[in-house]
Amino acid sequence: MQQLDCPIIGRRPISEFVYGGEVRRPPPGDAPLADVADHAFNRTGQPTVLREWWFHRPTGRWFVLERNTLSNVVERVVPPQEVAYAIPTL
Amino acid sequence: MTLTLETHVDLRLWELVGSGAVDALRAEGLPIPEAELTAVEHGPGFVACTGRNGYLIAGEEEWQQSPQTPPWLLQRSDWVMRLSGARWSDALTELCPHDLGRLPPGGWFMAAVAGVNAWLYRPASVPDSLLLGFDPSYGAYLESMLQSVVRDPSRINPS
Amino acid sequence: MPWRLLKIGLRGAHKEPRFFPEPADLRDSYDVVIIGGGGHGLACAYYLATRHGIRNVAVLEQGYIGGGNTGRNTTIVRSNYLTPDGVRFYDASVRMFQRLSQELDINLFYSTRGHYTLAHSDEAMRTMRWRAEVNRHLDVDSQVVDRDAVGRGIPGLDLDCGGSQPVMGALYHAPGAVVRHDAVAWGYARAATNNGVEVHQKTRVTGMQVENGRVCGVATDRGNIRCGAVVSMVAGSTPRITEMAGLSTPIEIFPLQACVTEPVKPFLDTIVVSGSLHVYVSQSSRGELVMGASVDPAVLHSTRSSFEFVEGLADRIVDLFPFTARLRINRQWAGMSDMTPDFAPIMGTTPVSGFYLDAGWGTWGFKATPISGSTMADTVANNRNHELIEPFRFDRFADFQLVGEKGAASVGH
Amino acid sequence: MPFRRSEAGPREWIDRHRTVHFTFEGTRYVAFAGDTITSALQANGVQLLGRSFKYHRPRGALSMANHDVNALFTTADDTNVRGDVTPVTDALDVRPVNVSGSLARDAHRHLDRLGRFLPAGFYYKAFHKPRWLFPYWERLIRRRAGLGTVDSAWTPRRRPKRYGYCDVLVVGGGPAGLQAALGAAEASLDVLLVDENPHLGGSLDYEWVTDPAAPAQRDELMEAVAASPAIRVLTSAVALGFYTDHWVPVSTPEGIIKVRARGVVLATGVIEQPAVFRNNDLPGVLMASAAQRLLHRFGVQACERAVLQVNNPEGFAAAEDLRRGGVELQAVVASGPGVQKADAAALVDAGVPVHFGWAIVEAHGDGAVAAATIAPVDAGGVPDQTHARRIDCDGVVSSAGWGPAGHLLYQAGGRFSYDDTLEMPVPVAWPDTVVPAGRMNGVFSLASQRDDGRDAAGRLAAALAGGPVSDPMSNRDTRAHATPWPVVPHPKGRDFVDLDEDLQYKDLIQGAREGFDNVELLKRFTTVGMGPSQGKHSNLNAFRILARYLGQGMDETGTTTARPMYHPVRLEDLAGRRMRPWRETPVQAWHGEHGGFLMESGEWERPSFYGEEADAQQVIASEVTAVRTGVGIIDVSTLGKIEVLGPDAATLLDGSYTMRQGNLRAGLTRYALRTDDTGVIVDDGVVGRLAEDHYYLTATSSHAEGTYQTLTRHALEWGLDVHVVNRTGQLGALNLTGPLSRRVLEPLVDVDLSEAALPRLGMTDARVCGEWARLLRVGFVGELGYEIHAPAGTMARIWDALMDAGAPLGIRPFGVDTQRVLRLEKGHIIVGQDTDGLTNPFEAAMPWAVHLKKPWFVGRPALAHLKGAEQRKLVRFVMAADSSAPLPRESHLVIRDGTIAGRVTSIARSPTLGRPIGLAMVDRDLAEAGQALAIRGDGGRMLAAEVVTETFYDPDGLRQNADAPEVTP
Repeated sequence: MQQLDCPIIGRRPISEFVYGGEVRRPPPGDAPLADVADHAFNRTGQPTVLREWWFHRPTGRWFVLERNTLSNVVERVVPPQEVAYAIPTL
Repeated sequence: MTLTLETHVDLRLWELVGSGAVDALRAEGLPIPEAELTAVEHGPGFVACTGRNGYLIAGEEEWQQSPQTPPWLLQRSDWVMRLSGARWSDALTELCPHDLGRLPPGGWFMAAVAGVNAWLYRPASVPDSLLLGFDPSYGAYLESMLQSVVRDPSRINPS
Repeated sequence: MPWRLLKIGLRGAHKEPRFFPEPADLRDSYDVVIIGGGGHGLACAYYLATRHGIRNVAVLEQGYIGGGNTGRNTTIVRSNYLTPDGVRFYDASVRMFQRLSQELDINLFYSTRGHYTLAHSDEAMRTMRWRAEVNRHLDVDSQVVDRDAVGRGIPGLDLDCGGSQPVMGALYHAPGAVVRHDAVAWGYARAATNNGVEVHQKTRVTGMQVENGRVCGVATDRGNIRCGAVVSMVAGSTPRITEMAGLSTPIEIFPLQACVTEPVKPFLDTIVVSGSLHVYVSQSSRGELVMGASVDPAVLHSTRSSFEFVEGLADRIVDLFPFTARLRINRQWAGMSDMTPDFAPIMGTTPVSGFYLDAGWGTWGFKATPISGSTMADTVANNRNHELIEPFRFDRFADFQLVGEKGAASVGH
Repeated sequence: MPFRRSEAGPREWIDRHRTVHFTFEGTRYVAFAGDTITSALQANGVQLLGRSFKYHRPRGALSMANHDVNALFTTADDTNVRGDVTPVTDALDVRPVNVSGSLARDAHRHLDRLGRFLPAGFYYKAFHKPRWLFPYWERLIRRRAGLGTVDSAWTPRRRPKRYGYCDVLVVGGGPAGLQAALGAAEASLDVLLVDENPHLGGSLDYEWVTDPAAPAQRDELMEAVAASPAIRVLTSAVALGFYTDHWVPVSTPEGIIKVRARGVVLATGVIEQPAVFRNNDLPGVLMASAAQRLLHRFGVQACERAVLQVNNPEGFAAAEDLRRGGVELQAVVASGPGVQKADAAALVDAGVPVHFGWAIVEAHGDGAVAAATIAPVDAGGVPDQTHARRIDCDGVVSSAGWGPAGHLLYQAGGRFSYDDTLEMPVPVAWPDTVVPAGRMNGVFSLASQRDDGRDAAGRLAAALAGGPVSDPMSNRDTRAHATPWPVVPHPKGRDFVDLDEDLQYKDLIQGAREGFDNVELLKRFTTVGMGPSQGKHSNLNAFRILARYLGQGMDETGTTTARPMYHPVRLEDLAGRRMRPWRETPVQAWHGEHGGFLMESGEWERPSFYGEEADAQQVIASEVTAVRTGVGIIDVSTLGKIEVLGPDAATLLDGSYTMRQGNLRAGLTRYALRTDDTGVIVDDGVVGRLAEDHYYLTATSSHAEGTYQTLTRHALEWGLDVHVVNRTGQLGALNLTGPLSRRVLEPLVDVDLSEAALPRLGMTDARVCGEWARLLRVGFVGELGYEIHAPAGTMARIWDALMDAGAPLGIRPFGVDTQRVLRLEKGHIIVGQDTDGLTNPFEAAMPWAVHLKKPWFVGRPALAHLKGAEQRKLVRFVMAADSSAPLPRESHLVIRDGTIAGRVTSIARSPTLGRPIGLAMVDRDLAEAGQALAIRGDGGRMLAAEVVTETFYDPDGLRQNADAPEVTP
């Protein structure tokens, strides 16, 4: 079983994680349909180093990992600040 | 070598979250764990740091759920069991993928046990024992799983 | 003893004709290049040649024919889908499959076994009824059967499933069948090459030439090819090809694993699927239990096997069929599934003129082989989507016009 | 005693002081403890052990190492039992597999004569024309399928699996493995040494016995391993495969141990490959290593008079070994680059006729070997028939060469290349932390194997220490240990390459000729290597045959993928202990004790209603009436319950839900609908605000965890200062509802329950029965109602107190089915039942729940475009009250002009309204008030319904006023 090596929690079996998919930034609330559809559906399907969300259930933590989806090697743990963005509020 | 399972350990549990949590602990005279996912012993229980500004306090204290200002104090109802005996970590090799034999005295760990999220605490002052706590709705299930491990005489360990 | 075998035996086996011609050199120009020598690609080539007279066709396969998902699936053929679009499409496929052995003159061992999709909850029963109603509306033989009927239809099944998630009923689909998957690819390959198509194995496409929104050729590790049309039928490798064409798609690749046991004497005549337990099982003509589950939880472009897969599968199979506990897993393997958000394929023309896509098969590609081949051939020959695949058009996501197959799809094979 | 037993040997596995009695085909036999089924039968002179898969040819012992499946058996509770390695036990009753009648008189044995009519891939070429006849042939063929027979009375023995840990896992307990284990232990590493045999020692116990230096070395190694506290040993333990991150499951007699190692030494040894000649599958034809295993482990002589073919030094040593063991060597033939005349010196000195450049061309016998024909052969395996000699014998022993047991290394990412000197594939690349050693690595002499083990451990220790890893030292041998062509094809065939699958030389040639001329296609067409032993004894020779056919090298020809499992493993062992987490609400016991009809709901079990299943409709109706006219109580502890705390709590919820939550006043709740990026409804619930920085929300049972995960992720990606605490299992919850609910609750709480103090949609913390609790005024079922959330430890007490307080007012517990009817009367949807995987809020007729005025929330970009574009819509419908026709069911279709125009998502006969009501998702143009719907019910019967727009029950919600005048029950 594969292990993911994460800050604070250490090396953990992948069975303790929930896969959260590719990290993607949503379009603005009034974006044109093409942008909305692109964000809603399209994905980086080809093998690459992908930024992904992984949720560790026992400690209730999300991690952002850069994983090579061809070799299955995690190449980097990304600090969440790197993927954070501000959402417009009223 | 006997392995015993105490299925209901009587501890009061509280979760303290929000800014000012450390100050609140200090004000209550409670020990403060030095890092996330570590714990310090506290009477029959412990104080564990479960995350940024998040603490799990297990002890004998009776508090009220907090007033509506941070840090918030939330009552917890975790089901707590105690596994005792020199081979407690062997018993868990059936249920937990981690090598808990390496958990040092005083060590704290959060992992899936038999598919249920749990916290594990090895009291520094009580050799050969482990406290396990988890969502109480899984209590009957995990009790039955642990009982069957403890009762199974055929437990093997590479030796 | 069938006459054919007598003939082979009497004259000596070595006189049998070749299935496939000797490998030829790659030419520098074809009318149509089909990327992917699996069932879909070979079928498309066959129908292009036989139905549309387009014979100047090259099928390029990076490995060997049928070596991808065609050779890795669990060989189930059925049409009990949820949406009318899906049901019509797969029903046409089943009908083609039923006569394919004769058409291709190769025994595909097309074996109609009946297909049970077990329901273990009220929610699942509602979905089964929905599928049954849609199926019957389109003259596809499906019905909801109750728990007792499941017990009678599948001897040895533990209706209580070992103590949790008891069986409440099932969707029974009489035409459900299994078929020798490799032979499908070989039969199409032979028939296509007999009609002038070239099949090039160990030929990897490394690039695509697109000029002014029109495809004009592909680059391969054996040289460049000029062509007027490129058809991508590569399942798990789809995103690599669409990237060459400059297209974004919703396709993500997840491994799908399977395994077989050692052969034992036949005891399971039907195909059994449990959506709630995420397993499916049938017994092959060799006597092996062929089993699978849902796709792996994370994107991965790999066919590595995982132990947790066989552990989980065994755990559930033993619940369903307790006496199989002593059977032994012999071999496990994996394929790469090209998943779409609505669990329906993406087929037909694309924004790049002359570039056609047949992808997004998820876990269902094999059973669509004949109909995909024939509708894609028709689409390429006429440069417009065949009516059966119009609902699966490339741009449906841009319009938020998805196909609602997901409801039937927690696991289904 | 059985006549074949030899004298006791120093390393034998059997205990001659303990006998066991077993039965084979009804005959009782005696064996020693430690015997396997195969050795015990051999010892008793039983040579015919099985019938082959396809032709039902007689088969005997071949490898004695589980590398073939000639000897497969069925016992009382198992089948396909491997005779080579399965111990006999007292009273074991063993039968052969795949025979009809007895082994000797198997009714299908005549199939052998049909072989020429059943070439490789024959079934692709026949039986399909005419089409209507295929089912006949299929039944016939299907009956022939399979080996053993399963018994539907067998019950699983689910034994626990375990996790194991070590620094270094050493697979293989032969000289290289033992030395590697010692080397790793000396480097202060924690070592686990596993071997599939019941005893450590590997080839030391049978192959090296003729080497005078070997016994002392063996004892030294074994004692050192036993004495090392750092080495744990598991025997009879098969490493099943190598999985990601050094995860190696090991199958032991006590169950599977999933070992996580930091590093692995693979000293898995070699697999002897059979020589291919006519009738090389006859009982009595066996491999030299098998004869030696039989002799030294079990004290059994494989035969009395043997003809041997040896192509390597090990073969000459084996010949000498057998000779000393009492076997008369009638002739030894030897050919190929692995043969050096010096190796034969001892045999020649002993007067054994040794023929260099000769090979066995045929074995003779009816059911067992009676003679062999030998002849000089050229490099192509073509015999010179003019010099052929037939020699009587009762055994034919071959030592043709070796193939690496490289499965795990391959799975670990190692690569192999064919070594033209050694004439076998050897590893050429591997990860630093997965190291080959010993014969698998092409290292043959005893001393070099030990060196190789030591070097492997050293390099691995360096890798684990993070230091530089030196290049592997080559301990590899520099001479051939095999012949490149151990094949003497025979014009009449029966020259088997794959004994599992009955594949002959000509089958492979024919496959290649027909165009299946790469290894993968050849494998799939001929099925070579696809039998139960997975090519262990057949792949290498098959690749040799293909390479020679194609006129290319072995590496160019390639190999097939070595997939797990190394040996097959039982489903029950893989399954392990049954672990299905299940949950209980704090009130679970009460439901059981009070007639709750419990249904599984995910991990929970919930009462559908309280009563007998047979009375379900009646009971549900009476529970509905109790709620509508009096008071009911339902356990809703399974609801997701989440606390959201911190300055950015409002931002988090505004961004996560479709409705505004930031402007919610403290003390109030609001409906909460969650959509995904595509605008599809994911979940619903209630969001309540306790303070500026404190929210509390609920989610549906099945989305509790998902909601928690989504909110915690949003908190991170939006950079918010907020804590999300999942209290789902920590808190119980109940809903006390009905016009009399206030009267029941009032005496038990410390807060004012008036409409002014705790209004509709209000929320407050309170004490209930003196315990902390949270009260929410909810309206899901359409009556005045209070959800009471309280810590799991106090919930049961509160429930009991409410039941007591409500007893005089006729309080009724009600179940989930009843709740479904109640909410349907209110027209409230259930996400996942009234919606599907593509339904957006506009289609669900809930535009009011989407606040597009918010600049952004998850799903807003899509919903802004989807508004008004919906092509289908959820509608309410009613049916005639007096119809006696059976109701349509959920999922029945709405039909218009012969096409599908929608489906029923919810339906019930409303006890309150006295008529059938329902929800249906229909084409948009059918969604008008008064529209007639035609629903196709059971049996195709068309049923009429009418679309209505108004809520079925209490459209203005008057009944949810806490101060409403009470009705009398």
